[in-house]
Amino acid sequence: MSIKEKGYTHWDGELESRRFPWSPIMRSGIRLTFKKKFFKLFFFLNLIPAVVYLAGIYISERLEDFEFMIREASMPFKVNPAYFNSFLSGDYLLFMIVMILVFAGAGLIADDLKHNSLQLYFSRPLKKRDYFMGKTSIVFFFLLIVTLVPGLVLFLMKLIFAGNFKFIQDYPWLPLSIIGYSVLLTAFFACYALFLSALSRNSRYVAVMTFGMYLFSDILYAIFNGIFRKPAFALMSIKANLQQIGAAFFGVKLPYDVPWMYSFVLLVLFCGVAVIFLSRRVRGVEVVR
Amino acid sequence: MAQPENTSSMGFVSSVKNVFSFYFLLGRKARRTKVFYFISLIPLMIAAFAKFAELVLQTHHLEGIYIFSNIIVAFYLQFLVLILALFFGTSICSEELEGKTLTYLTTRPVPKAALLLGKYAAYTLLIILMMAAGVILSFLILNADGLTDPSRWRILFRYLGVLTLGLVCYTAFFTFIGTFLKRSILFGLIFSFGWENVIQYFPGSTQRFVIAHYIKSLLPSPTTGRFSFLLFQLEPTPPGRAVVVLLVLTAVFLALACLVFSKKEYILED
Amino acid sequence: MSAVISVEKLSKWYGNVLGLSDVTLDIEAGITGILGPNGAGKSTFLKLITGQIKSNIGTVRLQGETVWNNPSLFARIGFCPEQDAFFEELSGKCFLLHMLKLSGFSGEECERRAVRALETVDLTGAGGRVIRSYSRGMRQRIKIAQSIAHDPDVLIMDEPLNGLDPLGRRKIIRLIKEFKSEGRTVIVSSHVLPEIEAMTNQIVLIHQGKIFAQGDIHYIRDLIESHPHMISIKCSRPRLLAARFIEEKDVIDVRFHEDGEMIVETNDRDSFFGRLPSLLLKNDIDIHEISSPDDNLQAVFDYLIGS
Amino acid sequence: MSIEVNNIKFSYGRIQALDGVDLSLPGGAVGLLGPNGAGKSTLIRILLGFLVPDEGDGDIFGFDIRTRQTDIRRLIGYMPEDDCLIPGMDAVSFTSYLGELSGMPRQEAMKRAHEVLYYVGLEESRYRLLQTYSSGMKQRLKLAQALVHDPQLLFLDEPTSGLDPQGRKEILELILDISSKKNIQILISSHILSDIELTCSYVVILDKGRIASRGEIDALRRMDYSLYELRIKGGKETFLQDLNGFGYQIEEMEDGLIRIYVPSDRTPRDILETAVGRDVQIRHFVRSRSSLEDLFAKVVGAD
Repeated sequence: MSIKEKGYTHWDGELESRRFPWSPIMRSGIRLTFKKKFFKLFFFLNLIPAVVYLAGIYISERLEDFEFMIREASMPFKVNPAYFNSFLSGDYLLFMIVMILVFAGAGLIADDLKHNSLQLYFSRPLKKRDYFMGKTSIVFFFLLIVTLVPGLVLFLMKLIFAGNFKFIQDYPWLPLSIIGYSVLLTAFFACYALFLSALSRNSRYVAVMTFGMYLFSDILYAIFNGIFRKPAFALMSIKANLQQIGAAFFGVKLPYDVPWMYSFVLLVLFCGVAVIFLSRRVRGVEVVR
Repeated sequence: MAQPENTSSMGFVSSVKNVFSFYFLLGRKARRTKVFYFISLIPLMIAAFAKFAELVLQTHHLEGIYIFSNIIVAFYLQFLVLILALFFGTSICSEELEGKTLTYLTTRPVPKAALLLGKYAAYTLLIILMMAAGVILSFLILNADGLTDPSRWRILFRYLGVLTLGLVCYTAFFTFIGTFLKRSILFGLIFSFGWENVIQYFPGSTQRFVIAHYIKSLLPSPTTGRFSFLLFQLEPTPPGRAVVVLLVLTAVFLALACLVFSKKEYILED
Repeated sequence: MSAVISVEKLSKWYGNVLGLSDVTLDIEAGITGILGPNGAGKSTFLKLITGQIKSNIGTVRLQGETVWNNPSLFARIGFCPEQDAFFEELSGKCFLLHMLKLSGFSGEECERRAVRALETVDLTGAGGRVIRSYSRGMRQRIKIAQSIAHDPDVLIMDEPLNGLDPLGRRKIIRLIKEFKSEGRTVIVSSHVLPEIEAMTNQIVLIHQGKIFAQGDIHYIRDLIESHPHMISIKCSRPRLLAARFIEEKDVIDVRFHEDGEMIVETNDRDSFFGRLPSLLLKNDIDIHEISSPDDNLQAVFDYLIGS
Repeated sequence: MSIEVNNIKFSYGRIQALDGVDLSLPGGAVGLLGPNGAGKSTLIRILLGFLVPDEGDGDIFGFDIRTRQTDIRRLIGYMPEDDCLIPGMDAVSFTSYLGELSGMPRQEAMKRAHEVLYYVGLEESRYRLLQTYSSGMKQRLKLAQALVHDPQLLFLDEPTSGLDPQGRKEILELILDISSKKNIQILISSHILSDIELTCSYVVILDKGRIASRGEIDALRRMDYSLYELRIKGGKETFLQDLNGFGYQIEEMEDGLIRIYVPSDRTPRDILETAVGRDVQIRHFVRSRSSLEDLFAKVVGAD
């Protein structure tokens, strides 16, 4: 007969090296965010544009059913790449994305700084890179659900409603555009949110900054444009830059008269700066020199 | 509002003054204040850039006073005043709870109302200074060629007054919100960029339910410039009455804030 | 002498968690130790008597006045909170200066007192550094400085010795003892009996939100005396000694551990210890160690709850 | 030697926290002793790789502390000094989360989290939100998360701070249990001497960023007189006067402890006889466990 040993017992398992050491951070981060009051309700509000656009696709395919409402000649929209572009870089969707960041992104690093929990992470076999990947993936999860997923669903629905493959023959590259643009948008916003979240231990401050900087950059553009009437100032606005790239991805006429590459380079630069800042700011202990 | 109590060893006013001087210092030392200072000075850089472009690059003619009153002021009014008031107003109570420093204040011979009012005064002054520095300097730069014109100065002072009133009133409102709401920032954002932004364009007396309505009523009647859309559908309240309403609102919000702050017990937890 | 603090039927709960239950108590001048394990309600009690939270039932009177929303009282009260929280951007001295100012002192007086308080807690050299850069012990001491700088009549300290090293601890104990002179009142909470014993005889025992005992420490000691007690003895001929013990009727149990340690359980410690030295001498036993493994509060609590 | 460091220096701006520390630590439990601000926490943070030393090098289990941090951290558990938690979580998800981060498979981490929470005595409150934990519970939780992945080396930074005597005793018993039977090495930093005495066999005393003394506790204690600690009940005055008459040096501590220095040519029998003569009860009689405190006071220059 064997008797269970009293007191501390060793664990007989093997530690594994995960391919993605950060996956637990993502999983628990998402769970914690959904636990927040009102977050679920708020999150579903973000799917409203998707529903509206879906209705639009349906109507465009079943025009005859709606003839009593719209005369064909005055059909207000056509489902083409521009339609998808206006979904993915619409003002409302971008605004709601920022609000998601205020809700779910502000505390990502700020709360860890405030509760001294960075040392818990970094006393584990985690590299800084893994920590950031974990936190980034939380933002990715939420943002892709409101951009990429509805984007692809809309595309599929278009095919289903149409009942033929003409659409995909016309625009075979469209799914790639949807994926590319959604990922780019999300990657930028992830850098943006983490950068601001690491600025302070105070998540209220971060929340104000997240919202403020987005709006501020847009207002700045409006002011400059007001004075100088030069579209190049659109490069100052986060929103304008994103819309510019969106238009380029979907092969639509650019909303601002500036090469879209500039916007692209700017956003990539911002992400680079954010990453450098983050890797300096986030460490096991706060050192006051 | 709590009465100045005779039992106090110092008197209400001097308590407020002490609290004020403490937070005025603390507010200046905080790093985030510097960030906000920087942001509020950005219009100044815009102004300087515009002037530079006019003088050196000779690109266009600068309509100094027009740009000042329609662009710079619009920026402050639509954006900065709200952000500053929102952050600093909700900070007044929340930061003491989050930092668990409330204890140091409530175990001093200072009435709670004096704490709140002193801190409100300190933070409001701090953000008024931020705003004023940016506004005045951009005014000077943009109007360097017309500083002898007294009508321009009148415009400057009018705008300064309006912006100050706006800060005073909004900060009081957010102070009140901060005394009882935990997620005050989220609520504040929705209020100031949702409710305020939408309702003020409603026709009739509905628009009188927002603070922005009274502030805009104080602005000079809209010029038909490029930015007049910001003010469209305004059915202004007479300026005199608007000022009174703003001041009354401020007093009411502060009184409510003092009331809540004095009566509510705050339990400090993680 | 009238009570400095008198508390009647005080009860406090947070939501549905009980903080303090039906506490009636008078505290007089001198040092009073509030003693109890973690989470017993000590902090709740101190927060109630300093008016930081409202009681659900009952009243608190400090020098005859109610405490809740009565700020004028705090000119005479010093409070050292438990939480490790500060205005981190300020220097230690600046913090003291402004706290003094809030207490209503003039400029020079603030300066003088701040310097003196820094000196009292040995932080003169570090007064100019920001609190953010302080070590744990320094933070604790600046917190204490803050509570004594305005020379209060009543000093209330929540776990002031936490996080201090032995030397720091000794200094603070000395400081508290000095403070008591001139008829002032000090209320100190702690979960360590010897710490409190080093400062005062007057203690209040709190456990599970209730006052279990209050009064002179000897009373508590007697409580400890009056319940069965374990004594550990290490000596040269333990079995001989054990045989002698068993003859006595106050000895309930004798056990041996592997390393020659003998555990004796008695229900009358006075007579047991009274006998012990002569017993050792008579039998020519070399004594190595006498100790009481459960000579602590928990034993009293267990006993009190058990009965 | 599990830990070896040479000439470690580190400064926070003008404040030199560590000024040339050499260490090579044997197995078992090692105590790191020193007053507040001596550099204990800084040393541990350097060993964990949170801070990079300005000078010096070292290795843990043969892994360089500058370059092989990830390998080192797989083998160590760390219990930090300050409060740290993730709000919104309960103890089980917190502990298993950190276990997963160490590389435990998810289901295993969950199982093990329950186990260690039982072990540290949090079984009843393991589903409660961490924000509502008392300081004693937070302390236990920190120990639990340090143990969850069954490390080979434990760093405990002030493990008993803020605990009541009962809680302290229980934590120390856990530490003793882990170190004595389970072949896990432990480095404990503390300013509480008796914690170190109870749990460690080897001690390093730090002061002002330097190593003031180190060695086996027993060896450090050797002295040319014996020191006894007593607690008595009865007429203290006359008892002490009598002992003074024997030429014993006597010291009374603030907390009522009496320390008697007995020269090596005398036995403590005199003390017993005096006690009988003066009708004094000896409640506590311990042969000089705390000469460590003397040593401590000597090397760090007590008041």
